[in-house]
Amino acid sequence: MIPLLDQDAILRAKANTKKPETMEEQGLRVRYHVENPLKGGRAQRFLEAFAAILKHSSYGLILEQYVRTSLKCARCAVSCMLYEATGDPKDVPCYRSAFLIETYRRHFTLAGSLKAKLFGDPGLTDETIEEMADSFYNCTACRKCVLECPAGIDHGLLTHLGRYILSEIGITPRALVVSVREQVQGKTRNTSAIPIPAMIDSCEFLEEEIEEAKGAKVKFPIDQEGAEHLFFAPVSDYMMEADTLCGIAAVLHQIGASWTIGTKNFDGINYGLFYSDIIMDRVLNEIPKEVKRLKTKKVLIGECGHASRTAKVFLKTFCEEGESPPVVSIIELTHAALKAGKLKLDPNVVTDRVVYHDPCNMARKGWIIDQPREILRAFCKDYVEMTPNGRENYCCGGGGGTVSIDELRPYRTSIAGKKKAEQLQETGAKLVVAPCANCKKQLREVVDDNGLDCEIVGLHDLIFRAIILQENDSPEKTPESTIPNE
Amino acid sequence: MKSILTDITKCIGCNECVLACKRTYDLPPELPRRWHKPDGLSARNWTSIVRLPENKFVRKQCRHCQEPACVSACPVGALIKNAEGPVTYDGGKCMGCRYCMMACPYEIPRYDWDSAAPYIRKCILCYERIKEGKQPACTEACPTGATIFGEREELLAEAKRRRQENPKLQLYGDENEIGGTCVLYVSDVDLKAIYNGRDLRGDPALPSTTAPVLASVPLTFVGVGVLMSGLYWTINRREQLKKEGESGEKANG
Amino acid sequence: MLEFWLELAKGPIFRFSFALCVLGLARIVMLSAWGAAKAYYAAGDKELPYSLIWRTTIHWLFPIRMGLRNRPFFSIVSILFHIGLIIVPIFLFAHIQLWYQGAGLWWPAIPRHLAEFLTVTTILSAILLFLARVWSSASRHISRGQEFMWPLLLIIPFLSGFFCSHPAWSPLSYNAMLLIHILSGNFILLLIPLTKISHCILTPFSQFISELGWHFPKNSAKDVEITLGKQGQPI
Amino acid sequence: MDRVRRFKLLLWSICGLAFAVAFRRFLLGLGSSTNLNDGTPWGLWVGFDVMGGVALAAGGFVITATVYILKKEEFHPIVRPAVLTAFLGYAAVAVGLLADLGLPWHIWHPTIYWQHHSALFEVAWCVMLYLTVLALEFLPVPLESFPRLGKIRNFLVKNRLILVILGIMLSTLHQSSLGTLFLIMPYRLHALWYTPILPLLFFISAISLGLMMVSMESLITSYLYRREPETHLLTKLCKVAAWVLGGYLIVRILDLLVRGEYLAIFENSWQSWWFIIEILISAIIPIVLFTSKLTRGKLGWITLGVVSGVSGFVLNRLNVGGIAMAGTTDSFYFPAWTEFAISAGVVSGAALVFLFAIEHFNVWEHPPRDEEDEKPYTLPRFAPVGTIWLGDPHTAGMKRNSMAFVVAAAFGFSLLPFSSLESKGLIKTPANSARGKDIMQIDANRDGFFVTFDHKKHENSLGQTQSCAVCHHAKLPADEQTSCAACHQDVYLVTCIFDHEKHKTWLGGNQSCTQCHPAGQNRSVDTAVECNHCHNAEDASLVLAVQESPIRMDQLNMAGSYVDAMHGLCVTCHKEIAERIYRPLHGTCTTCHPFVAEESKYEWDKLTQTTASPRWVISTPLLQENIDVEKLKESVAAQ
Repeated sequence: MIPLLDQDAILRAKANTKKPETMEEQGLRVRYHVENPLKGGRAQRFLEAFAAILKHSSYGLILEQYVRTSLKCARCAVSCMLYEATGDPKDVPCYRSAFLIETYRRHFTLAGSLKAKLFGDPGLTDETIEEMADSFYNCTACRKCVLECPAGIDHGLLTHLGRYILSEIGITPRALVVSVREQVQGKTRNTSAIPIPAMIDSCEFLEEEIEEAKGAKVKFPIDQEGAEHLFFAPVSDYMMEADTLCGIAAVLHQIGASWTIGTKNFDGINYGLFYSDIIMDRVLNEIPKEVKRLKTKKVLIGECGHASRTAKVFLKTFCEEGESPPVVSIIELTHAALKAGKLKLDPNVVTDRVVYHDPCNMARKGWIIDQPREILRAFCKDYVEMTPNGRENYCCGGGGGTVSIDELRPYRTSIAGKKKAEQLQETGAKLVVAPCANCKKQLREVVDDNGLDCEIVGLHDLIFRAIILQENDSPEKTPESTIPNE
Repeated sequence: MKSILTDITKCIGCNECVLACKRTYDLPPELPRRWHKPDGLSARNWTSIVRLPENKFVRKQCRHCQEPACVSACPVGALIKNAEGPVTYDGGKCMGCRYCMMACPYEIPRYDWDSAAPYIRKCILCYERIKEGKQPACTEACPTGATIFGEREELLAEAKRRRQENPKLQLYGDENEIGGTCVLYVSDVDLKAIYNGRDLRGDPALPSTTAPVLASVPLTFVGVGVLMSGLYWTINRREQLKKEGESGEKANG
Repeated sequence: MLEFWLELAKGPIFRFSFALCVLGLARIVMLSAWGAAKAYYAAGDKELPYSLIWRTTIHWLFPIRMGLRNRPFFSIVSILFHIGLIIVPIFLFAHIQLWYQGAGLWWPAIPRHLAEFLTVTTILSAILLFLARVWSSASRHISRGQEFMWPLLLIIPFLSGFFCSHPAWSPLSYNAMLLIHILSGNFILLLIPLTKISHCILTPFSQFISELGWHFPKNSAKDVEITLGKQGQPI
Repeated sequence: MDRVRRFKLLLWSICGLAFAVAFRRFLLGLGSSTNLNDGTPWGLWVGFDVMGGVALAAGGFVITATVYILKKEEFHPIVRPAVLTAFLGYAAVAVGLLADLGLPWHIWHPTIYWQHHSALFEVAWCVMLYLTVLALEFLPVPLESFPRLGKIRNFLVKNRLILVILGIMLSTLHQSSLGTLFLIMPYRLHALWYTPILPLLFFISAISLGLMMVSMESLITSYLYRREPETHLLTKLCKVAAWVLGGYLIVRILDLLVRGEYLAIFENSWQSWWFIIEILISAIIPIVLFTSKLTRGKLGWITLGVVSGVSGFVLNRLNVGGIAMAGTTDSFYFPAWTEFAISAGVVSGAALVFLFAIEHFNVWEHPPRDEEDEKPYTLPRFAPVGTIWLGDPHTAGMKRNSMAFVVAAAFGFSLLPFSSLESKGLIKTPANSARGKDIMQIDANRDGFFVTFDHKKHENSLGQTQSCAVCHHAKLPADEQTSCAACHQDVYLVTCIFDHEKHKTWLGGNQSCTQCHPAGQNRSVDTAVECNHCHNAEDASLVLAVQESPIRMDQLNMAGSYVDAMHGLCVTCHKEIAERIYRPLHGTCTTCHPFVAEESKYEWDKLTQTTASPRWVISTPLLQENIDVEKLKESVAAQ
C-alpha cells in the first residue's frame, strides 16, 4: 500500500518542525526519541512489568475477554483516520491491539502454554517490543474504533495499557517525561514550567486587557480561601490562549461565581493518562491537596479534553475515599448559565462561518456534546457541523499526548491530521471552535501545514468576543442551581 | 383379616391371575431387563407363575406378613399393614431408600429401575377392591380355584383340612412362619425353591430382631449423655482441686 | 468400517464434543463473571454508565443500524451468515427429531424449504466472507490462521448436511456424507470454547467488561510501583 | 504447594467425571447408571458412601471427647481437623445419599413422616442432628475470619461442651444403629457377619477407626503441604487405637464362639477366607504394628498400620453392606464404573472442601500459605522468556482446575451412552441369503420362520436354464451364484430420522405392518403411508411436526431392502400369473407364508402380557396379512 499523501503538506510540515535534529529521518514513520532506552533483556523485563500490572490491576479481565473474542473483522480499520490516511495494515487498530493480546495469550493463558509446548513458540522478542512501541505511540488513543467493534474491544484501553507497560521498562517519549517531571518534582509544579510570579503577572495583565476590551473590572482571584471553585486550566493557556482565559474569567464574573486559582497547583494537564497509571495517580493526588489547602468545594476544569476526563473519571478512582472533590467542566458551567439566562451574548459579533470540533476525551462517551453546540448556536450567525461529529467525531490528530512532541509535527499534520484537514475544508468554516488546548495547538499546525484558511479558537474565546459584561452588584447572590450538579 | 390361599396342586399355570393383575393395574408389557430376577416378578409383574420341575406351578406374590419386615424397616412409613390384611404402599411418602427390599425375607418388593422417579412395586392384595367388598383380581380370574380369597381364619382352617386329607401337603404361612402371613400356600413341593433356598417356617417375626435394640435407644442416648457429663464433671473437679492445691501451696510458700 | 466410524461419531465423539462445548462455554462465562466481580469489587470508582452499556450491547447484538455505517456489503453478508449459522443447526427438523428420540426434547422446526434456503445462503456467505477477508488488505494482514480457516470449516457441515438431505446429488454415499457431516459438526463444537467462536457467549458481556476495564483498582498504580521496586524513585 | 496443586487437579478431574455420571443418573434413573438389581438393591453407594462415610467420620466425636471431656489437652492441635473431617464425612454421606435415593427430593421426609420402628429412621435423624451439631462445632473456625459475627462465635464457643456431649450421644447411637440396620436381614447376611451384637461391633470399630482416620488425615495433609508430621501425637493415637482394636477382636471372636458359628471360619469357602482377610487387615496388622517395639513410633510403620486399619474397616462395612450377601441372594452384583465414579467424586468433593477450609481458615494454627501469596509484591520471573504465568496462585488454580473439570466431565459424557441422544443413521438389519439348492429356505431376518421356495419347480416352469434372467439380474456376471442379499443388504432400510424397528415395537410388532403398509401392496417406503398420516397436529400424543416423508430409497443410491426386492420379484409375477391362469390364491400372502393364517388366531395382547419370557415379544414370527376372504371368494365365484 502506498500512502496517499500530499507531498506539499509533508514538506511544509517538515519545514515547520522545531527541532529536526532529534528526529531520525526515515520518511514519516517516526522513531520516538525515547527516554532512557535500556538495551537488551527487554522482553523479559516487559513480561515482568506486564505480570506486575496484571497482578495488581483489572487489566487481566479485559485481556481474558479480548483473547477469546477478538474477531479480526477489520471493521475498526475503516473508522481509523490513520488507516484511512496511510492504508498501511499496521495502522489497523486491531493489528495494534494484537501485540498485547497475543503476548498475553502466549505468556499468560493455558492456551498459550499448550501452543508453546506443541509448536515451540519462542515467545516475546525485543524486535516485537520495538514494533509495539512504534505502534502504540502512533495511535492517538482517540477511541473512535471502539464504537465500530462488534466484539466491544476497547483498543484505546489496550493502547493505554501498552504504553503503561512500555513506560515501566523505560520506553516513553522524552517530551512527556520532561513535562511530567517538572509537574511532579520541579519547582514550578506545572508542565510548562511557568514560574508562579509569571503566572500571577499574566493574570493581572489579563485583568487589564478585559477592562480595556469590555469595560468591566474582572478579577482573577488568586489563592482565595473558601471559594466555591478551584480552577485548573491546561497550563499552556497562560502562555498561548490568553483569550480563552479572558472568556472564562468574564463568564465567571458575569454569573457571579466564586472561584480561585491556586498557586501551589494550577495545572490541569495530566500526561499520566497517556502513558502510565502511576503518573496519573501521582498527578491526580495533588488536586485534593490544593482543594484542601484552599478549602474550596469543587474542581473547575478549563478548556481541555484530557484534563477534564482524567479529573472527572479518575479522581474517584485514585483518590482516597471521600477525598475526591466533585468535578465540573467550564463548558457545563457556561451552558447552565446560558440556560438560566445569566449570560448576555451579542449575536452580531461573530459573523463568520463557525464549526465545532469535538475533543475525543469529552465527546467519546457522550459527556460534553450538545452543551457547546447550544452555546454556539445562541450567538453565532453561521454555525455548521462537520460529518461525522459528536461521539463519532474524528480526532484532531494530536491526541494521546503526541501534540506535545514537536518532532512529530510532520506526522501529526500530514497523516494523523489529514482526515481532520479534509473535514475542515469540506465545511468551509472560517472559525474552528475547539475547547481543548491539545486540539487547538494541533489544529493550528494542521491548518498551517495543510494551507487551510481558518482560525482556530477556543469556545470561550468566541464567548469573550460576544459577551456583554455588566458590573455585578453582589456576586454572592448566585444561586446554587446555576452550577450543574454531578 | 382377608387372606389368599393358593393350592399348588390345583394350579395349571395358565397365567390368568398374572393377566388379571396386569389388566387391573394397567401394567405395561414386560421387556427384558438387566435387573430382573429369574422368578418373573418385576415392577411390571406383581405376581408371576414360577414353573418348577414336574410341571408344578407356584404363584409368587407378596406374602402380606402379619408382622412385615418391610413395614418395620421403612423409615417414613410409606409401607403400611392394613387392618384388612394387605401391606400397601404410599409413593408420596417414599424416598427411595430401598430398605424394604433389603428387609423382605421373601425378596418380593421390586423397583422401577428404569425410571428417573422410581417407586417400589409389589402386590397390594387389591386393597381398593377389597374395601369395595370385591375379591382380588387374581383370585377372581383363577379358572381352577387354585387360588382363593377369604377370611384368614377360614382359609387357614381350609388349608389344615386339605392337609389332613392329603398328608403329603405342606402348609405355608401359618403363625409358625415369621409370625404368619396373609398369603397362605398349600403345597406338595418345597417352596424353598422360589425363596432362594430359604425355609422360614419356625422362625420368629423379623421386626423382633431390631425391636430390642431400638427400644434401648432412649436409654443409651440418655445414658451416654449422663456418663459424659459425669466424666467431665469428675475430671474438671479433680483438675480444679489440683489447681487449688497448687495455688494453696504457693500461697503457703 | 464406515458404520463403525459412524457409530463412534454419533455416539462418544458427539457426546464428548457437545459436553466440552457446553461446559467449556459455561466455564468461560463463569471465569469472566468471577473476574468481573473481582474487578468491580476492586474498582476505585464503582459508578458505571449502565444505560449506555446496555444500549451499545443491544445495538451490537441486533446490528440493524450497523450495516449502513461502514463496510455495508461485508456487514450484510456477515449478518446473513450468522442468521443461517444459528438458525439452521438448531431449528432443522432432522436435528430436532434426533433430540426428540434421544432426550425427549422437542421444539418447533423451521420449514424445510426455509432451512434449505438458509443453508445455501450460509454456504454462499461463508465463501464471500472468506473472499472478503482475502481481498481486503486490512483484514488480510491482521488475520491469523484460524480466521481463514473458520469460514471454510463452517462450510463443510452445511454442505455435507445439504447433500445428506439430497442424496441424489451427493458425490459420495449417504453414509460417507453423514460421517463427514457429523465429524465436522463435532469438530466445530469441540473448537467453539477454545477459539474465537467463544464470542458466541461472551459478546453480550463485552461492552460491560470494556467499561469495567477503565475502572482501575484504587491502589493498583501504587502496588505496581512497589512491585517493580520504583517506589520513591524520581520519574 | 506443588503437591497440593497436582492433587487438586486430580480431585477436580474426578469431580468432573462424577458430574457427568450424576447428570445421567438424575436424568435416566438408577437402572441406567448402576448395576443394582431387584436382588441387590443396595450397592456400593450404601456400603461405601453411607456406611464407610459415617464410620470414617467417627474421628470427630472420639477426638472431641478426648480433648473436651477427658481433658487430654495435648490432642488439642488435631481437634479442628478432626471435627472438619467428621463434618465433611457426614456431608459426603448426605450427598452420596442424594445419588443413591430413588426419590432424592424426598430426602427430608423422615422429618415429617415418623416411623420409629425403623432403624433407618433413627439413622436418618441422628445423621441430620449430628450434621447440625458438627456444623455448629466447626462454625467458630470460619467465623474467625468475620469479626462482625463475633457474637455468634462467642456463643458457640461458650456452649461448646453441650455440643460436644450432644455429638457424642448422637454418634454413639447411630454408629451402632448402622449395625442395627442389618439385624433385620438374617437371611441375607452370612453367618460370619450376622450377629445380634452388630451394633456393638460397629460402635467399637468406629472408635478405633475414628482414631486411625484422624491419623491418616494428618499424615496425608502433612505430606501434601510438606509439613512436619505430628509423630508423637500419632503414636499416642495409634496406641489407644490398638487397645480398642484388641477389645474389638476379642468381642468379635467371643461372639463367634457364643453363637457357635466359629466353624464357619474353617469351612474353606470364599466367605471364610474373606473373613480372615478382613480381620487380618482391620485388626491384627494394625495391632501388631502399633504395639510391637520394632515398629512403634516409626512414621512408615504407623502409616502402613493406619492404611491397613482404615481400609480393613471400610472393607468390613462393605462386607456387611453387600459383599457378605453375595452368596445368599440369587443375583450377581459388581458395581458399575459409574458407581465408583460417583463415590470417588463425592470423596474428592469433600477433600476439596477440606483443602479449601485448611487454606482459608485456621484449621491448623496457621493456614498453609502459597509462597507466591506470601509476598504480594514479588514478581514472577520470566527467564527464560518462554515462561508462562497464569496469574496469582488462586486465579491460576481456578483456570487449571476448571479446565480439568470440564475435560474430565466431557470425557465422562463420552463414555456414557445416553440411550439414544445420538442419531441412528442407516440401521442395517442384515439379510441372510437363502439356503438350499433345489428347494430353498428363505429366512432373511433370521427369525426361524422361513419361506420354502421350490427353485427347481420355478426353473422348470419358467423355461429351464434359459430363464434365469426372468428373476435374476442378468447384468451381474455369473449371477446364479450371487445371493440377493449381497446387494439387498437390509431387511428394512431405515434412515437417520425414521427408525423402523422402533415403530414396529411401538405399534405392536409384526402384527402391525398393515398400519403403515396397506394390505396387499408391496411393502416398501414407496407404498407406505406418509408420516403425517399419524403424526399430525390433531393427535396430541404424536405432536411431531412431520412435514414430509422420510428419505426415499431411490435417493440413497442403494439397493432396495431385501424384503422389498423379494416381494417385488415374487408378488408381481405371482399376481400376474394369478390373473392369467385364474388362480386368485396364487397371488396372496399365504401362497408363500402358509402359517400366517394359522398363527394369526393368537391375540397380540395375550402374547405380550401373559408370559414373563420376553423373547416372544421381540421375535413373534408372524406376518399377518389382512386377506379379504370375501373378495377372494367373490373372485373365485366369478370364474
